[in-house]
Amino acid sequence: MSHSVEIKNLDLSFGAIDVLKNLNLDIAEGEFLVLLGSSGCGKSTLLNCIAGLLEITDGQIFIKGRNVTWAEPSERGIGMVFQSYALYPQMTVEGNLSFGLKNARMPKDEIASRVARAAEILQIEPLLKRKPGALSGGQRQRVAIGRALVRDVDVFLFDEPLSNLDAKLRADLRVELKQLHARLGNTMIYVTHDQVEAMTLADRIAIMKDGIIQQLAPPSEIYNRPVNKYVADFIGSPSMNFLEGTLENGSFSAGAVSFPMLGYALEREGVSGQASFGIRPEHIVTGEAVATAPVQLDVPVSVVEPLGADTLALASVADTPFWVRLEGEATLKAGDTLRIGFDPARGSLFDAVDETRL
Amino acid sequence: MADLTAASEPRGPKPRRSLSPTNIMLYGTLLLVSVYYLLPLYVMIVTSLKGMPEIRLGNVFSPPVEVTFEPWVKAWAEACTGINCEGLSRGFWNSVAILIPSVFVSISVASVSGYALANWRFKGSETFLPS
Amino acid sequence: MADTARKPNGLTRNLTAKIASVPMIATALVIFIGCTAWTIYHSFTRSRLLPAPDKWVGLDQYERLWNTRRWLVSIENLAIYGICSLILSLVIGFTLAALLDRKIRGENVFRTIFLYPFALSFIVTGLAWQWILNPDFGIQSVVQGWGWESFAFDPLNNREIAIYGILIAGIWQGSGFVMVLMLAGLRGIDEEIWKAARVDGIPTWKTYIFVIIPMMRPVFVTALVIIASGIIKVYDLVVAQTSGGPGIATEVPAKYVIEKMFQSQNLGQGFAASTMMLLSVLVVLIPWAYLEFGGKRRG
Amino acid sequence: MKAIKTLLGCTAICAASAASAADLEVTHWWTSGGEAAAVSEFAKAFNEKTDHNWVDGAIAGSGGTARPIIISRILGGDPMGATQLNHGRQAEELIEAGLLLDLTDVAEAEGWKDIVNPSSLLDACTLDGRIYCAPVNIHSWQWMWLSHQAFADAGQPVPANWDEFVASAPALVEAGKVPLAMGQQPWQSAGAFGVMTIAIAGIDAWREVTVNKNADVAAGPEYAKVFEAAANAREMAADSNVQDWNQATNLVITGKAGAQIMGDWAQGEFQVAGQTAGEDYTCLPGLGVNQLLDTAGDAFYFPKQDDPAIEAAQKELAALLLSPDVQVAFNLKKGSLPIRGDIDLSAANDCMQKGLEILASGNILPSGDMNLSPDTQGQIEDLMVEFWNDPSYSAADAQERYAEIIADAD
Repeated sequence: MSHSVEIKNLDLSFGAIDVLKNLNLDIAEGEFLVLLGSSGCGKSTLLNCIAGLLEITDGQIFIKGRNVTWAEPSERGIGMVFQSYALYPQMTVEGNLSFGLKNARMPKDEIASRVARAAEILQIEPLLKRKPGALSGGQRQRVAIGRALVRDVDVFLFDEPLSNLDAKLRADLRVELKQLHARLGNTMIYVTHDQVEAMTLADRIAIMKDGIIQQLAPPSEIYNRPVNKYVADFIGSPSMNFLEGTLENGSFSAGAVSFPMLGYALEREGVSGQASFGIRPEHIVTGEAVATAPVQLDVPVSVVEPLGADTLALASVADTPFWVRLEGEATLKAGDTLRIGFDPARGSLFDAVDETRL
Repeated sequence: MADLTAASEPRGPKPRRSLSPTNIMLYGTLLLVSVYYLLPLYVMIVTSLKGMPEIRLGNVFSPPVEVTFEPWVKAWAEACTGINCEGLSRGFWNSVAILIPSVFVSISVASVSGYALANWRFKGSETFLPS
Repeated sequence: MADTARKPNGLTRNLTAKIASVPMIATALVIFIGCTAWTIYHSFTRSRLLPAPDKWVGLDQYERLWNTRRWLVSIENLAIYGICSLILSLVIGFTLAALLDRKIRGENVFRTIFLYPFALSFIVTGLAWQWILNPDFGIQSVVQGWGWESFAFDPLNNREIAIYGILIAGIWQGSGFVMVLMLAGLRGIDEEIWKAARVDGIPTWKTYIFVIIPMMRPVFVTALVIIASGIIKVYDLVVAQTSGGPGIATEVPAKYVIEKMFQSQNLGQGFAASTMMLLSVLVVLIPWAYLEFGGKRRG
Repeated sequence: MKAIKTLLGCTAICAASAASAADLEVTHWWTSGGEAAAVSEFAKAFNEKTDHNWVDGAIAGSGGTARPIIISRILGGDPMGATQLNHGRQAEELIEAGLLLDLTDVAEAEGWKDIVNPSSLLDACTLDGRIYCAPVNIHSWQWMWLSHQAFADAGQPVPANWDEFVASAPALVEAGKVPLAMGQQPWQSAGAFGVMTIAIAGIDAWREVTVNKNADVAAGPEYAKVFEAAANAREMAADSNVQDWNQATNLVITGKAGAQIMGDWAQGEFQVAGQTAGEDYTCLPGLGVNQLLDTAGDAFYFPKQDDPAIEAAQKELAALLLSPDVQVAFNLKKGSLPIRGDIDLSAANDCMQKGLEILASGNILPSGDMNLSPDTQGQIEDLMVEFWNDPSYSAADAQERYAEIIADAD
């Protein structure tokens, strides 16, 4: 059993509403899995089911090979970190860390050593005697992580742990989490709606929509080979540009634009018909590089957004809005015509009807 | 845990007995406490439906043998205070007549004060609006 | 005022708010402070039916007050009633709220049942419980009718325990409201705290005692204030249930004040008693306020 | 409405004492069946015999509830046309504050000095030679009511005085009776004690204490006997588990209790129960020892009003209340004694006749209401209600406290 967490045919419904539908998920030992999706997609619900905080309607959950479907949360060998920190406000940090252990009647010195270790790992030793009310958001979240840490469990569950922090802290803590995972080597399941967190932290990402996992794959594959239009659109900022057109004889045409899909690995040979072609703004080249690009176009620019490190330009291709990412500070202004180029092999083709990858 | 491992393959929702000891305790306590809370209401209603002789004879919990709504009519319209026999109806309308202006006045005073307290946190304003 | 001195436009800042608060402050000052001072002053006089500010007698009224057995019994009763109803209301109110918070069926029905007594006047409450506790046709006679002849439950007729008969009715009326307050407080607790406790393996009862109750401190303070005001209102209940009897077993200070002022036509004595009531409230309030607000400033 | 009537009254320019119609609000606390019937006699007479209109302002509850309302209305500048109060010292300060109407001219015109019997009733209405109230009836406390059935069941003759009653008490207890019925309202305890004082300590000691406020006598041996007797009575009343006075009376009526010390208003209860004096029950004025009656009662006071028309109506009502036929009609319904000796009350029953005889013979006492301030009375009531209900309160302690109260009395 190399699986750390295994979910089989999980169903969850509240009355007539199905929240999770026949969901299967295997998570390997030591893997960092991110559940990603927009709000209401069922990702937090799935996490609560794994934790045992929600009773499932059907299916089974195994942790470390043990069937824990009916087990209490505390008996599943998990630690959990919540979005609101959920610290016990009337206890000190030390109290928060040790409360669960004391309740399990663990020997005092064992508790002390575990608390000390967690505090050392998270660098919260100076805060041990303080109450949560006297801590900053980042410190509180560390304590919350510490509370999961002292349980000395195999699986950590994170429920949007960084959403209540400001952008700077979020970035810092993200790095720390990654280091923590590297140091501890535990299995971690992490729920977020932030794709940057997902991309940076995950070994694998599960993108969810309407209670169904759309794609479960490493970040690079999610990014480069999204299985359907939803995933393609969801990942990336600004999101992927789509051209609606037709695929015929290995060539895609939308309005006046037409180009052969040279080098694109189709899922099935010889498909044709209505299709969407998607290409990410950052996969479009400008300037001298255009010369070597398989597809070259002149496009009118209507909006320019300088971001410092790079510049975004909103252009129009075949009457469709088309974002282009330019390196550095471009001397471009609205109304200009921009020459762009791209390699269709870096793009994605989706069926116009069921939106699956072609 | 013992019963979990004994079960062949836990699957789906954990089976629950609807008559678990916890539930019996929970609903039992609530029902018992409800009796305490409902007793006086029961006594009031039952007594109000009894005639005077029955009230004198029986205990307060026995249901009325002959249901009579006469005390209700009497209380509302016929009970005498001195030589006025208008029952509660007069007092009721008096209450309404007092209630409406007093609610109006207190709301207007409170809203003016509330506006002040909401906009101006001065030293000791907690005294007037404990939060 | 210090605010005004520091900032040049302090006076005009929030001017409308300041003007709007004038009636409230004036009312508060005139009514609360003015009347209190007036009452305290007259407690040092020999006022009878009418206030007599010129008949100064010093501490005579207080001396008489503290030599009166009825007053001492009243104080003792209020203390017993106050402490018991405080503890019981909080315990019962919280327990019921916790039970209702367990996602039970028919929550609305139970909530209505527990809350409706609060809508009744103390007079109705008092009369209904007077019937129920009456040994001749209440609980005692019913239980004796079942064959348990020696059963005795007549708190309103037994001097030693009469005040507890009042307590039964007082709790009955007041605990429902405390329950609703507590329930609102429980609903305001972050759901994730409960989840965290479950993951930590803390049993429900322990979570309540060590996590939830400490978190509900503000709700408890609110409930405390409301119960305390109910304790002062116990006058109505006593009048309706026992009129202070048997003997003087259920007398309360407010009843002493009102009877001395209006029935005995001795305003001075009534004022002295009410000043003592005010003083005792302050004795409780000041240390509490000091701890509450003094502590905040340190933190 | 009132303004228009006043205007009409002024423009009419009739006689000086213009008999223009006015609405007169009359407050009282006579709300039980018999009392309401009695007060409606007043209302009927006032509406029929004058042009004015009786507006009934009954206040539910006892005097204890109603009195503060009445007084606060007078003090608060919202005076009623007339109001019931117990005559005595309750209104003293209102008179001193000039809030009550001077009725001296009415009293002189009607010759109240000659007709009011006993004359002490009028004294209670008099302050500095002026008369401020119209007494309407006499209630006396000094009665003991005995149940023939209870004594028959115990195999005892019906006692003729307090001592015989005390002697027969053990037999009553043996027969399962409560010797003495006693409610738990404070005024009952204080009243019963007052009655025992006159019977046991004697009239002189009583007068010395109650009228002259002599604390030495109150602490002395005569009063010690009274407190001993009261402690004894307390034991006899120990099983009387009732609250209201009429419940206590009911114990006597049904033969569950031997006797009750209660004022003449108890007689109404016996009448309602269809019992006959001398056959079913016996009444002993002055506990059969000192046949004396005190003369408490009800009186009407008239708060001062600005409107001359109302003042005229007030004076007409005052005169009417003491007129012979109104007195008869009222007192027969109320069960109290009339305040004038010159009217025919042959319709009254045995006990009432006994009372009339004592009244006629002049064996009367001024009521405690007239001698002791409400404050002192309140203190005595507090003492008595505690003493009667707490068996551990010794007679000596109670007497000591009683003497203190008398020493402080003003």
